[in-house]
Amino acid sequence: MTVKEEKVKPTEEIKEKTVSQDSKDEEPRIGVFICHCGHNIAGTVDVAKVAEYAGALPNVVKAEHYMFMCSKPGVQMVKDSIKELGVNRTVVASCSKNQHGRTFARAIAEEGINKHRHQQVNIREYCSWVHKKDEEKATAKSLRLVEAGVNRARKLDDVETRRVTTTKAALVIGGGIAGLRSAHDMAELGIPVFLVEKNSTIGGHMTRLNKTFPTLECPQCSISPLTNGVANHPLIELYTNAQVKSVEGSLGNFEIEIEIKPRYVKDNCTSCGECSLHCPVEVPSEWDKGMSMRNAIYKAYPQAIPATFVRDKKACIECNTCINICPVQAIDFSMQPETKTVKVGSIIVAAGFSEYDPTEIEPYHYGQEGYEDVITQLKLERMLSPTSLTNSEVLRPSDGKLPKSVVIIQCVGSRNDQVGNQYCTGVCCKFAIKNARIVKEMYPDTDVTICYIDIRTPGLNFEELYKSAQEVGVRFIRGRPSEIIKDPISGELTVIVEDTLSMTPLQLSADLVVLSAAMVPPEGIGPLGSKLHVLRSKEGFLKEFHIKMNPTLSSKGGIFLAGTIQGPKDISETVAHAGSAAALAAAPLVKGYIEKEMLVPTIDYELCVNCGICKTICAPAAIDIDENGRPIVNEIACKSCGMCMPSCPTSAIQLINFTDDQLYDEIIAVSGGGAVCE
Amino acid sequence: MSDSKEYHREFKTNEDFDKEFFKNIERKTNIWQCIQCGTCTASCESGRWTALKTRMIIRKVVLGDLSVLSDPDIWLCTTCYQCYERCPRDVKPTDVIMELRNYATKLGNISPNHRAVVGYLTNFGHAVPINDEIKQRRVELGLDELPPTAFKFKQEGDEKDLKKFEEYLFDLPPVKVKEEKKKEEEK
Amino acid sequence: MVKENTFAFFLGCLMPNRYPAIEKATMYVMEKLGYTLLDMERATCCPAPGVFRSFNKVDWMVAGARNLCIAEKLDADILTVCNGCFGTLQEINKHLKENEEHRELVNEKLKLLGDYEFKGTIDVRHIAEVLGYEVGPWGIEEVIIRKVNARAAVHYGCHFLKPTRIREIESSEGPTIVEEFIEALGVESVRFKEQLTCCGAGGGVKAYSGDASMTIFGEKMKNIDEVKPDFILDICPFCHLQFETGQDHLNKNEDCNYDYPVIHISQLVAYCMGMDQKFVGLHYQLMGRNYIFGGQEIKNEEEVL
Amino acid sequence: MDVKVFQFNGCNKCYNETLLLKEDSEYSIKFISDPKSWKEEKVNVSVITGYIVPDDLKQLSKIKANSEKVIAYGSCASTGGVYALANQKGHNVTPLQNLIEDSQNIKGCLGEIEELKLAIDGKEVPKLKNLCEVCSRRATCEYLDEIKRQIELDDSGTCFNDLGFLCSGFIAKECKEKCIDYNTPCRGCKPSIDRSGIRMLGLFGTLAGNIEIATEHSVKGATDKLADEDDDLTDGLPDIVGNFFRFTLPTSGLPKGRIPSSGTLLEDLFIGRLIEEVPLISGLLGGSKSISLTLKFIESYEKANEIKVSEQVKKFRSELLKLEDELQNAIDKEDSTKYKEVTEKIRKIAGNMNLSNLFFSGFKTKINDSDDFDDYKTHIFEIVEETYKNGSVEYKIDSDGILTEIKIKEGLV
Amino acid sequence: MSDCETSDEYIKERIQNIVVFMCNECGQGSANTAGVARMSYDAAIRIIRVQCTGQIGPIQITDALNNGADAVACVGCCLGACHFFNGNILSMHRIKLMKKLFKELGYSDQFVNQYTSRAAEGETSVGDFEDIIDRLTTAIISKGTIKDGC
Repeated sequence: MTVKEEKVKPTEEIKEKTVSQDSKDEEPRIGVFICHCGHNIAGTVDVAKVAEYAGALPNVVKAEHYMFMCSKPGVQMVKDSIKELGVNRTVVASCSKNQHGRTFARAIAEEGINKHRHQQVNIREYCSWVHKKDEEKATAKSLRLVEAGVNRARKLDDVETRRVTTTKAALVIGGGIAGLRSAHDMAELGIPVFLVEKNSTIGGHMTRLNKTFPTLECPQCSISPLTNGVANHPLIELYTNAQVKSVEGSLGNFEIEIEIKPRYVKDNCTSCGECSLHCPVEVPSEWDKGMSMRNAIYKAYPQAIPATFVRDKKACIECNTCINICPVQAIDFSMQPETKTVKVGSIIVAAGFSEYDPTEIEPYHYGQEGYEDVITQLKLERMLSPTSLTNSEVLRPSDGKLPKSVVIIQCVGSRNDQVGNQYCTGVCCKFAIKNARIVKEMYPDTDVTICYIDIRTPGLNFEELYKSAQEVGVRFIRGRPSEIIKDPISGELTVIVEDTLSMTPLQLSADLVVLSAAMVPPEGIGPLGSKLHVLRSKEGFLKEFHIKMNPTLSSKGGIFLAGTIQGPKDISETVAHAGSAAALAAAPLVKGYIEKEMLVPTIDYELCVNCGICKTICAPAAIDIDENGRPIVNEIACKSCGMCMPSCPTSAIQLINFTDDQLYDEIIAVSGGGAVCE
Repeated sequence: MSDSKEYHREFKTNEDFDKEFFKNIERKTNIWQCIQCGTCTASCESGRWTALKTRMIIRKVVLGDLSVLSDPDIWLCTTCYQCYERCPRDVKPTDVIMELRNYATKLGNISPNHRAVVGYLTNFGHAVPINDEIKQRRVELGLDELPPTAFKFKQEGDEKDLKKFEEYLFDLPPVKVKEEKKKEEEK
Repeated sequence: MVKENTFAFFLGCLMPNRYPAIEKATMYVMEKLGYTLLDMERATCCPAPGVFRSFNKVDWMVAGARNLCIAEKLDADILTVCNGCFGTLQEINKHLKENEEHRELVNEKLKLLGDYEFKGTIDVRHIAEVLGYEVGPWGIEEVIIRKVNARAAVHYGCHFLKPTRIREIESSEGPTIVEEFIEALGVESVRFKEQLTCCGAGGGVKAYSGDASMTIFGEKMKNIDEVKPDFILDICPFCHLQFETGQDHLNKNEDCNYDYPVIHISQLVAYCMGMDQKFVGLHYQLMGRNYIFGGQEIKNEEEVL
Repeated sequence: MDVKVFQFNGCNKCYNETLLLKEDSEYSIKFISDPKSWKEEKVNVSVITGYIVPDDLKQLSKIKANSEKVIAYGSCASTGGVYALANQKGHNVTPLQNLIEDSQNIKGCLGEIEELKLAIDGKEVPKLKNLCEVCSRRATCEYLDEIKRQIELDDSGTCFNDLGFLCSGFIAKECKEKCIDYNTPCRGCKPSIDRSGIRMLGLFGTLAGNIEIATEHSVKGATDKLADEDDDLTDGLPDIVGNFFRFTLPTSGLPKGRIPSSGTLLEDLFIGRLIEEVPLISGLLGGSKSISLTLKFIESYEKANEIKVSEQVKKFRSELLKLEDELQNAIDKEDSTKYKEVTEKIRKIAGNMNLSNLFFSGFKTKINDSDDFDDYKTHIFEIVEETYKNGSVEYKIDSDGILTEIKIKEGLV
Repeated sequence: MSDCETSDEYIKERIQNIVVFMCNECGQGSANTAGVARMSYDAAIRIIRVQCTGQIGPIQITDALNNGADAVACVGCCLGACHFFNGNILSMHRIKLMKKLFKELGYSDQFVNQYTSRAAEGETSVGDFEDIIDRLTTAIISKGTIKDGC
């Protein structure tokens, strides 16, 4: 809810001030108002009786009942009671807190009383509406509920709404499609963005692809506007070859150390390519999944952004050829790694995914000598892509021949308890079908087979894609291959699979076997996660705050997840996810401040025994241990769930307005009715 | 098609399944998790040549189709553990089949040859008893005529071990007369 | 603490009652290698995992546990030469060590069989594993006096490696333990198609349906025949039996004429350590009776002793 | 100032301890071991020891009427103490404060004599540190993966709780007995906060957040709800009452137990306890006979399970038994100095007056820094379902190691 | 139980208050939905609003029981969907221990329970409420109430 400007005090003032003492000292004067809500309540509950009962309770100076409390006159009654009788705590017994609680809270706030001194009692949804039949009992219950409300109100404390000014800048980790998207969106909102990418170029996996499903368009074409846009955006600062070193602070104000590895090539590089032409060293290119070679000084791929070349220090033999040959003297081996410290308001993690390494699944012999013709989908993509060595022909890695038969195996590393990935990656079906179709269209007389457990192509256009593949004659076999065997004499590969639908075991001879490997969390996600203090799901991806309602927020406020770091996604989902993350991350920064109700726990260090369990269980990591071992609450990060309370052995930590004795009062009133056989 | 063709009730109803029967089977939750991917059948050496379809056996267990117990195929598993090794849902089909055989045994579905083997165990303490030719060879090779196993002691008049075997272990249900008949008809 | 360099020698059924030569060879080898083999008196069938486990798992465990108890009394690890026995005993041993409930159950029943109680003090070993890992190619080099120059089709069998999670010896998809070992004996292992599949005997199939068993085996032989090895090397008497009788059976019933000698690893090692070929016992077997191990002497016995 | 010490029911450990008051000359002490026979006379301070049942009310109110100040000394009198565990079986042990108002409490088993002196002189007891602060072990308080009932004693740096071996040190004040120094987790005889047991329950429930628990579906709407079958968590904690409420059952705000009583109060308090806790509890029962009782428990268990104990252990144990007798006649003679030195000796071997150092098959910690610790070290022991008998004690444990039956001959405690 | 009759109706009639702690998210939401949909449940159900069931510990539960509640229940979000990450699971663990404790004291373990509900579906919470009452009734018949007497 928005609070009027003047009521919200700036951060500094309140810092010293914990909970307003005055509310404790003055003796409480409580106004109780019972709402008829037309017949909704009055029809079942004897409101007059309730009001009368309430009037008799200690500290209650006014007890009224009225037709519609939420109406203007009703609200006016509340306000008047404050003016005339000096009521300093109000209890309104009507509908649920979500519905009109804030109406009255705002009303008393306008009268200069802290809005948290209003106690809403719900005698409609929780009483009159559900006990229509039994008026007597309903009334009795209302009495209890109202008394509980009064008891609760008696000890209510002021809760400051604190305004925290936010740093108007954002950090995006990862320069893949998700990172780029969210970085660009935020920059467009006028927020300075620091984009950290650990490789030498941005664009991520998408630049490697050949075509994107379902429309089979060129990913390069679709992503290059974004990559260029980001690279040239005045508000985006791009750090390639960089990694996050440490993260401090919380929602609104983070301080991040970024470590930038040297490129050994200065920015004045014209990317003429002379250096790599003359470089004597050749190593397999990571970007190309080892399908081609690159030099020790190189550019990952022609369209790479930034276009500046980069030197691979490990591979380089320091023959200095490049230094001498460079027309603009851009190359400088003496460059040192630097660390930069940036202050940002929110963080977006878009670290992406890695392709699962199938060597673990031995029956498929992936990566074993003699089985060069067993490859993964990304390699196939590389073969097909226009920039590939094979100039987009599909050729057997072993002998460079055209395969007469291609077998694609699904669910490699997903839906597999043995390798510990229970989830379905969800995109394999789609890209497998896509590639199968492309291959089949390129070589009509090559037979292409997909061995699947279940084909999962939900959503618009994907089932159509499936159909189109069937049209061109891709063969679908429902069954998970048990193994790929190699004839030691002829050397040919055979895939053994049962066609479960016809219950026949098959031996498919295959020239090329393509494994649709799962998406798994990127390497190094563990350390990153712990630097950020965000929680991870058991699969290793970063855990979203709420699976349905908040899939982009991480477990820690101010840190958002974009794309596959939260779980497998295809490109369109990723982009959408990234967009929402950007919007959420931008909101507090655009606004310039966060208003947070300081509904936070306070720790009584007299009682605290420094056991540290509150830190252990605090999901948003809002409790830290200070140098002398005492827990301290980070009030901004706190989500006021109160989970720390029962865990504390000495009840030293208490959530304001939900403290043990406040709850006790309420419980007394609620439970203080007779019991069985009394 | 000739009129003489008989039609059988092909569809099944809930009455055809017994959900309770397998409720005590080991690791049943894992079995229910089977996704019917066919890895087991594809791995199955026996299944390539015989009617054994491991996947279907698991399926029947999930459905509670008791016909699986009278199904001779379950006795065609060579327990090579290939499916056990590769199952992505960790169903351990080999163990399941073994347990099914236990159930089947209780119902008396045992092949006469297997009965004979049990007889050997209780008589000789070995699934494969010794014979004179081998005794002969053993001597030639300079080994004792009889290995120092339970059988040797039995020969020496100390029968208690094997008696107890007979008494307490592997008491199989009596031979089904019906089965005997079938055998004869076959002959 | 179990005795060092001492094994309770578990004979099983097939070795003593069909292939005594393997028994002889094993004893010879282990003694030469400085191990002591103790007789397991009153031992019975392991009992066979295929048949007996199928009937009644509990009784199967009981009968197996009884054999384990005999070894526990001898206070020595069990040595088996047979995959079946290894499979049964190792699995039961491991299972009962972990699963208390079953341990109690089994111990209850064991009382009926006499004064036995499973304590779980010993381990179960397979000769191939002892040779491959404990003695090792490095160790065997020193004690052998001849090398055999031959090409062997190695058959691992199933229960030696699988289930890997229980056996914990080596991956079942591409094992090398035996290959590496026999290399030291000058024997080259030839890879053939579907090398690691079953011989078709196990799981009570041989007893249940000879034909099925033979069909599976026929395929196996076809694959082996493709690479024309000098002999077939196995590590399990039951596979041994299957290869022996199987070839014979195929020759009789199908138009093929296999004559591959079948040799158990202990027979081979025994020969290389200087055992007289007549004790190796090929002439007792159905196949390749008159196969002569080639190979040359590398040193004479005195050097070894 | 004249002080009277009243020994009510149960163990007289605290009562004996009050002998030490004699060392202070300004008190004139009287020991009344049988309050019933006491004829009324005015006193300044009366100290109540031992556990109290409602029948004692008459006597207590007499005492109250005649004395300026009433002090409940020791766990039994102040919080119900270990005897109150019998309330689980419907007995009615109550702390003094529940019967007569404005009485002062000196908690702890056994209570600390210095604190008692301060209380008598009407001085404030200085604020004490929390036990964890004086503990040699360090805690991280991560989630537990399993709850252990026994641990190897080698690791002396890690908090018991981190090892999964539950300890209530969090809610305990530092004390003289300090069981934690003898590899015995604290059971909170000296709680720093009321209803400590309940709070520990809350803490451990939270810490156990990682442990699998069984849930089922409620029929209508089919949402998850807590299943009532046992699971890893409940199996891990077979005896919550004995664990968390050992000294504070009546003050914990829990309803009185309804388990049918199966004998005398003494026997009832043992039933339902874990076998590994029994020696500790019998050690608490103090009195001059506690040592022999504890050893009887231990030895019977060792005998039945053929646990070999070393010569060294036997030696120490017999030594303890000797000391026990010496202690007894020191008390009979009301000879405080003798009492002091004997208890010192006992502490040397048994760790403290709660005999924390005694355990099955040996001792938990080094005794006066001997280097032959391995000779008399305890080790993890099996729980065997059986009936155990040793002279005057006979007890039976079930497969979870819980005492189900017990017979203790009269006159032992 | 001897002196009063023990038919379900009789007991149900006399169950007068059951304290239900409902979390601010799904618990409350579900109860509101139930109310809006005019579903009906026993008037003995008395709801206390808390931030998260993770906030309710044994202290509150015993308080309620000592002050005349016939039973206590916590209703939180579905497992894995706690809006504060894992509060409902922690609460479940604590209540599991409470149940055990009551068993040890010779009482029925149905005086405390943990449920989950879904904000969008009133049935869930109503179902929970009815389940509480049913279980409590059977518990009382077999083992008596938490109070002495009766």
